[in-house]
Amino acid sequence: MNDVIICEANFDVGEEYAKICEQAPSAGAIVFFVGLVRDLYDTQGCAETVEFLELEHYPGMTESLCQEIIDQAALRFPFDLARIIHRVGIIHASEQIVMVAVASRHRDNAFQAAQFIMDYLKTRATFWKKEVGTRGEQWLGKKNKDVSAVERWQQHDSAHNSAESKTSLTVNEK
Amino acid sequence: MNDVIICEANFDVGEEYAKICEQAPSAGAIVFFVGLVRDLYDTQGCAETVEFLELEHYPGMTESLCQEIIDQAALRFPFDLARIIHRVGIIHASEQIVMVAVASRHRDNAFQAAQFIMDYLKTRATFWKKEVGTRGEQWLGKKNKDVSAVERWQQHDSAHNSAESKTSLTVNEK
Amino acid sequence: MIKVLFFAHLRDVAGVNQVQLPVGEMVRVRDLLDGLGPYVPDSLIEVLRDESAMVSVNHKYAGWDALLPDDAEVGILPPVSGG
Amino acid sequence: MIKVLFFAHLRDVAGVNQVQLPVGEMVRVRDLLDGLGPYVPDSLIEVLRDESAMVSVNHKYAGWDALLPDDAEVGILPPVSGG
Repeated sequence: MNDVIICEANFDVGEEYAKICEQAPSAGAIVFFVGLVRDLYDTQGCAETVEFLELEHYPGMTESLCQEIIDQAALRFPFDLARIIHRVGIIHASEQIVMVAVASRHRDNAFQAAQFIMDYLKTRATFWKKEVGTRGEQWLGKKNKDVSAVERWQQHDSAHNSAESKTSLTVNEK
Repeated sequence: MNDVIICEANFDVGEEYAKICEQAPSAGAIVFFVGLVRDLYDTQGCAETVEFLELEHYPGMTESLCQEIIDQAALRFPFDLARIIHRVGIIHASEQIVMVAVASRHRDNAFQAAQFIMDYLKTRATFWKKEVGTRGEQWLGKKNKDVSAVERWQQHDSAHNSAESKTSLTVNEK
Repeated sequence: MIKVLFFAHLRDVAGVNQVQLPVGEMVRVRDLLDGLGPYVPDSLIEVLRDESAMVSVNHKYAGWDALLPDDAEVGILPPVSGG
Repeated sequence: MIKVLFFAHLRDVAGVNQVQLPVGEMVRVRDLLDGLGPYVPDSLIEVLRDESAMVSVNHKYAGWDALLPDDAEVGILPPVSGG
């Protein structure tokens, strides 16, 4: 019953949902997010066909960052259970990459926590994607819109002053 | 392949997820919301045990309202597919009541559309819940926090001026 | 004829699922308050006079001043509680 | 000894997964720029001098001015792209 699972194997959303229902019996709201490899990427404005992604991560650091993201979400949007499953290795077009699930008493916290977790996972968790397709190989970088998504939560925090701001999620960027 | 399903039978989240993946093959993000009967309700501040809910609806009107909620969400947060499954009849504690799923290219639209649909479904769709538990029977009313959730979208609209405001979702309330 | 359907709590108050009543002098939704009088308990009319119930005409939410078509199906709708 | 790990694009530039180097005069993360010199191509040092890469010390994000413990495991991290 790990909150953070990083694995090469694919996962079954139906089975994961059943586990969460069992482990969070008082939940009134469950939000699931699943991210999949889209077959068309719009990197640099060009449509290209992606055959597969190769995902690597920093073992040890990734798990503790993901757990910390969950802990930070829990401070802001209390929930009964949250889980991150993230695949690494080779992932083909249309396959699942990541699942974030949150079970909560009420739907607003479940939605907010799931979004918070995804936004931080995208910009902080030490995963790297290499896209292999018709145009060859390329490492993908952080997207500006993902950075803006995280800034929105930081503004939310400074407006509400509701959670500690200084954590390892807050990176000492220049 | 209906967008709106109102039924007495329970639904299988894994099967519904598989259908959506098949019907929205270009989706990069799928958000699922499932609402369940919690065993403890906090109506009027008292904890009580709920044995079951009895859900009724206005056949014909409910389906067209749900479809309109989906259409309105699509104007604001474009997606590939959205689906509402809502049960009626007798639903026991811990059982599923409602599922909203949205498949989209990017996660922000999927999250926003799913939340928009749930918020409007809660305050506009013609469903009524009777709670049957240790304290007897009682019809549940609209919750203030659900009304506030919808008002948030209306403010969002008037700030962004992004979608028609006059639809049957906007009720001529006194 | 106008068909009026009652739901949930307000069906319990009305004591019936629905009533059919002649159009008569009824022009607007508000006129139902008089038209329904002979068919339902006074307590329901009192609830309707508070206008806390919502009303639909032919499956669309309608205000109390909306026009009432000759073949209207009117829903008398307590605050909803789905989801 | 300090262990330095390279990831993704920056591993390709470094040409190796990791290097181990003696602590020597290195006090802060920034000092790695000199310390790494003999072990990796100049092109990597140039990237690091831009400071567009992120750095971790013992599995925590760290600034370029952070102190470098004697047994540090340092990660040289290009912009992340998970999810």
